[in-house]
Amino acid sequence: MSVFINKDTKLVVQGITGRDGSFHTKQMMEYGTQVVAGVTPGKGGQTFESTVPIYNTVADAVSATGANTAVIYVPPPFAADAIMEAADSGVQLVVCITEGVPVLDMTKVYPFVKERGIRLIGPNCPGLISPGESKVGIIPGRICTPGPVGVVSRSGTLTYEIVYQLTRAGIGQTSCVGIGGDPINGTNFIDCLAAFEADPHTKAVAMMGEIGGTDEQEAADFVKHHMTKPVVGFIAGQTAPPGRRMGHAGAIISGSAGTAAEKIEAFEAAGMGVAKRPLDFVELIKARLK
Amino acid sequence: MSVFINKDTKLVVQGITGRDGSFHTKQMMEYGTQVVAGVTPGKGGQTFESTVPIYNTVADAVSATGANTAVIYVPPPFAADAIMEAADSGVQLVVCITEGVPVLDMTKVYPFVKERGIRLIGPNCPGLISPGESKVGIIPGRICTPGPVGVVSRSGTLTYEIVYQLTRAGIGQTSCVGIGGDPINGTNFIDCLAAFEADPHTKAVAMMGEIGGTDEQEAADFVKHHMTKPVVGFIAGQTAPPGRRMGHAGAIISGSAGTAAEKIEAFEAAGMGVAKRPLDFVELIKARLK
Amino acid sequence: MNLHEYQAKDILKGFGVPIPPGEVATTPEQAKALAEKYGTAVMVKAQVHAGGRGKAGGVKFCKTPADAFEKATAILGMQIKGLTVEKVLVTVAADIGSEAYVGIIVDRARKKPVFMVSAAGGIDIEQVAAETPEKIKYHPVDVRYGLQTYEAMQLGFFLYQDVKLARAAAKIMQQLYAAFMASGCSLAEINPLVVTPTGEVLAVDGKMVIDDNELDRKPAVAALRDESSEEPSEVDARNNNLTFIKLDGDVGCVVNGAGLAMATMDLVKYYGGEPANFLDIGGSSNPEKVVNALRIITADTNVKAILFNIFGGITRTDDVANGIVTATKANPLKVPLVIRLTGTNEEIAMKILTENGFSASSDMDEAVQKAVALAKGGK
Amino acid sequence: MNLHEYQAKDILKGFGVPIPPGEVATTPEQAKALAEKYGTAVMVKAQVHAGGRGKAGGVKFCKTPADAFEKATAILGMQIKGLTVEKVLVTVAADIGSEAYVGIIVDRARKKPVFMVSAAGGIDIEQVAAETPEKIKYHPVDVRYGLQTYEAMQLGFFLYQDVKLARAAAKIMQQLYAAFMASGCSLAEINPLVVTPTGEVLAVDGKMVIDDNELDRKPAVAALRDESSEEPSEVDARNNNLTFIKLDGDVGCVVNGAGLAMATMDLVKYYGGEPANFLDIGGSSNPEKVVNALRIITADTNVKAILFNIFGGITRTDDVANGIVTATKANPLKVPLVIRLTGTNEEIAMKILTENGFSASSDMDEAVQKAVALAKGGK
Repeated sequence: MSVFINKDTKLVVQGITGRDGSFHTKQMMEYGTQVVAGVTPGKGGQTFESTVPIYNTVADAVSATGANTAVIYVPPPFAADAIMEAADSGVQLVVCITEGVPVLDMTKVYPFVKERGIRLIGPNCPGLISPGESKVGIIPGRICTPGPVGVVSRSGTLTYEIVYQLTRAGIGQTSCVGIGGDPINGTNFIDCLAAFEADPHTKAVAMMGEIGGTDEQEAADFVKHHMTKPVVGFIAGQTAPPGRRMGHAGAIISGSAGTAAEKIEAFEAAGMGVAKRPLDFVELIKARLK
Repeated sequence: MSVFINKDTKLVVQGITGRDGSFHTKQMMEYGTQVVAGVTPGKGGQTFESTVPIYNTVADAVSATGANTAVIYVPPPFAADAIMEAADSGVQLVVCITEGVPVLDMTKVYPFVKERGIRLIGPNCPGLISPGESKVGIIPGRICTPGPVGVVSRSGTLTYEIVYQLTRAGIGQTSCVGIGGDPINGTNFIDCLAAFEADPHTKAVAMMGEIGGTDEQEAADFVKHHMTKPVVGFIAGQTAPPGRRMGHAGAIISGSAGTAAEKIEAFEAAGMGVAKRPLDFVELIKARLK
Repeated sequence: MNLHEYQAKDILKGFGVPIPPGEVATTPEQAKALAEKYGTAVMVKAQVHAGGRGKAGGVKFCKTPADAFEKATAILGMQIKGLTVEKVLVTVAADIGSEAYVGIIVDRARKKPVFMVSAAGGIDIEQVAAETPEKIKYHPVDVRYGLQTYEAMQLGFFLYQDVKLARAAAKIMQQLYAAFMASGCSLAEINPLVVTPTGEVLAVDGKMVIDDNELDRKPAVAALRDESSEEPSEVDARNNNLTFIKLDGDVGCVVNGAGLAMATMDLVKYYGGEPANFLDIGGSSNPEKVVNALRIITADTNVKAILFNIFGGITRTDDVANGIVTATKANPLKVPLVIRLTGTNEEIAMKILTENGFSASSDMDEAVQKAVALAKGGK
Repeated sequence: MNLHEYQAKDILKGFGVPIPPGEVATTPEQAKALAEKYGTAVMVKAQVHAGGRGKAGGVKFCKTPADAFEKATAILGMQIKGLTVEKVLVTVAADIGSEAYVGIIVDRARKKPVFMVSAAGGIDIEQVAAETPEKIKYHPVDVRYGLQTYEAMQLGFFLYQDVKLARAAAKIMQQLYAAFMASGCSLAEINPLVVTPTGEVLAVDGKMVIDDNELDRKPAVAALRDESSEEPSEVDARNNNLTFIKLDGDVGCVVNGAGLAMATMDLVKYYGGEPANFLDIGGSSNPEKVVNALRIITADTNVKAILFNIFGGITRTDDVANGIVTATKANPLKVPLVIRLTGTNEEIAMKILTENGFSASSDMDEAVQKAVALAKGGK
């Protein structure tokens, strides 16, 4: 029914008592996610919302509660350490929401996580949701509905936009995964495409890319050679002036390898559907689900 | 007929133009080792003894000659870098003769080598020899002779002593491996015991340990549970005063886990033969070869 | 954040990289005095955040102090790619035997810093990459171990046959790597790395780009920012934690999230309009950000309509609504405002807006079309 | 190489570890002056390379400067485990609320530096390890990444419930780790790590052992060696690149390789003798080493016979033979010499020895038996 998270996801929230962490923990709990523990150093022994036990360290939280997934809402200077702490604690999936993590931190975090065979999603991502089962991160639950479409995106709010439009059109999702827009992140398009290909309930995939880098081209190549399920793609930044950084570290066109035109061409060459605007996903996906 | 090195070993010598490197390269060539390349930065393009081409880097040497093994005779401050260079060059076996490598260098080198799936022997070791086939390092060739005994030792000259006595008694060797006496080395007793167990030509193993650490105890445990072939052991330092470091970083009794008595007890518990002095190996091995 | 050549060279010098003596001048008199002090031929080099300074006439060789005065007079105040030259670097002119390129970037695909080195230096490395890619060696660095000596030597030998030069270059690469890591760079380069006729290896030009995410924890590097050389509205935006890029159109856009912001610009164009800017108010929002965003956008007199497109996730739409109310109360808008807003706390936000006389849509296409029409004076 | 407490503390202070003020005194007058300067109760602590200083009376609490004078008088010149106290550390006495132990060693089995921490500090950690092992937490550090903050915090929380104390301890552990790595330690410890009644976390004692192999590349650390506190013959040996340990027997041993040297000692004992020393002339040999080895051994008047046991590998036996000839020509031996020598260049070596009137064997057991007999006055 889903990829990466499901009803059995038992979540520990790092930074549970912070402004963002506490807000979104409540949202996740309301959505039905099993939030089994929180971590805030020095608040070990307290509880969050009178129900979720708080621990000083992730290791303590995992050994006490059997959490298998961690989500991180800590400020950027502490995010790399938080990811490594989670990866070392025994959880299998780490989702880092924090935006503004220095990229050199990620050059160190990436091999650390890989060595442990852990999946990292993010940083600088909205997390993921398997509608009706579990939500880890900040994707608004009410815009999603269960169904046959896998969604994967480098962007946060753009994902919501498209999921929202799919849902309004009655097209539900198996899982929606925001992989984040940073230059170095833990999970890429291909990882998600492979997971959706393997998930028996996913019948089609919606994929939102951006200008910058070559991840979309590689993903298109993967679609061409390894996917049996239809994929529809979109590239944000078609009108962006070259050489300017558009907020996301990802959204910069470096050299000639990252323009929207090239990426769209790669999508077309892979036989993917191409959405010119977010709304186009609705008809393109609908056509492919028939 | 041997472990780790054989007739197909193609050797690159790092530090081939140094005092020790050039001396022992000649010895290895005389023994019949295929020395296919040497490395000395700045001497690339020259030849050693008019026959062995010299390169500036190990990578150059390996890509030009197909060397599969590297041996290192460079001064201690450069040894860690030399090991990593070799491990990164495509060879499968790296033998580091250099003595005096800082142990903290080895805490970094060890995972570097392991990540690449390369075998490192040493540092601070005499190397190894498969009599009649190949010699890599500094073990004097004339003291060895082909035969059925695998030899593994933490010590250098003590190995020669015992091999010499075996040879004089007409007992030949499949391979003799000096693993080195440093606290952190690339290959341990168990690695060698497993290799000898797997080598069809090895019929018995002679193993020389030292006071300090627990490697011999672990080796004894391995012998007990995983070896079908007889093993005879010896521990040097039975009369060493506790708490003093005897040259080798290895030869220090720390806590209660490294005394000769404990190690000998472990050998006995594993059903191994125990040599009280080097000469005893002759009769103990002889008895086990019948 | 881009550093000026002189700033990058100061950092590299601190890590031991050999660099010809040089200092900054802001007047021709200072340039002349420096040339006199060095007592040798100097280069006068415009310090602006733009490539192609040489071709634009911003880099000049000066034989005498009088010459330095004259060239500095010409360069100071000059416009290069729209930027005014306010400072020049006066540096001892090195005798140049050969020119190589040495650079490090963070590579997305390899997830590592990657060295690029080429014996064909002095010119655009992009050109070398396009025309003679075999002349560039790429070498990724495993940050867990750092740049080992053997790796630096491999790069050194790629540039120079002579072992002394290779060793000197290898040492500079280790120093460059150390500077790159310590300063939080996303790019650092030496171009050209020069061998003088006497066999010295020198960094004659240096460039560094700092990852903006590093600046909070590296105050000494952050202090190098030269706001005088940037677009004032972009400086203002950054100082208020907004990502803003000025463009040439007339539809002002306030969006949360870079992807959605780009998609919004794309949609403005799709419906026949022209975006006036890229503006991302980011994730964690507070009303203050919205106030600043409106101030910055309305300062652009080209803007004929303003479009908010907010999809709340970590951004709370009620924060945005409060910001709109506060900002427009303090400074009533002179152009029409179109609000599209949905997601986290949408109900509260809609209530705030309605109570304060605003209308809002939850449909992106509808809002964009409306904004485009309003900018064209329609409706 | 062992460092004195005051040296270890100086290094730790350089890495930011909070340590009570203290200075070294070599006279009671200096100790008194320091106590006056600090204007508070002080500790006077013997600086010798020996454990159990406290039990031996080498560490004293002094309420007044006069008290410090008196205690320093008693401690200076005192013998602790055979070592004379030449220096005392006079340090401000900390108020002690609780005592913890924090140490790092290089662990052979894990091939990593390993932290050992325990809330049961102030006493021998070996005792804690033996009696209440659950009170020690072991934490290996992956040097590729270094000690991460989360790891240091885990250790901090193992020591202290209070987050402020845990954070302070975590910071100290990161500083200790940095000092450990930068100084090339094989051991570094703080025992006790103290919490004062006002909640300060302080290192009240510090110990460091440096890996001898690091000294060549760490001259500043090597300069801390205090030869006055070591056995002179061992200092002499080390300065000549020999590994020498003085023992109580009468058979002087010169061997190449630590394993063979130990096996030789064992064999001396096996045949009823007593070795006078451990002496390893090491791998790469030169004749000079042999000359120095003989000088050092013959200085021990207990020695009744000298045994060379050389198995040439990287050591060339001709070098050893030349050394024997040179040394005995310059200083004829007063005790009998037994030479066992085989391996690399054996033929040349035998020729050199024979030409100079020495006989040599190639059999170890034979040589050892002969040396033992000679030492007993036999043959």
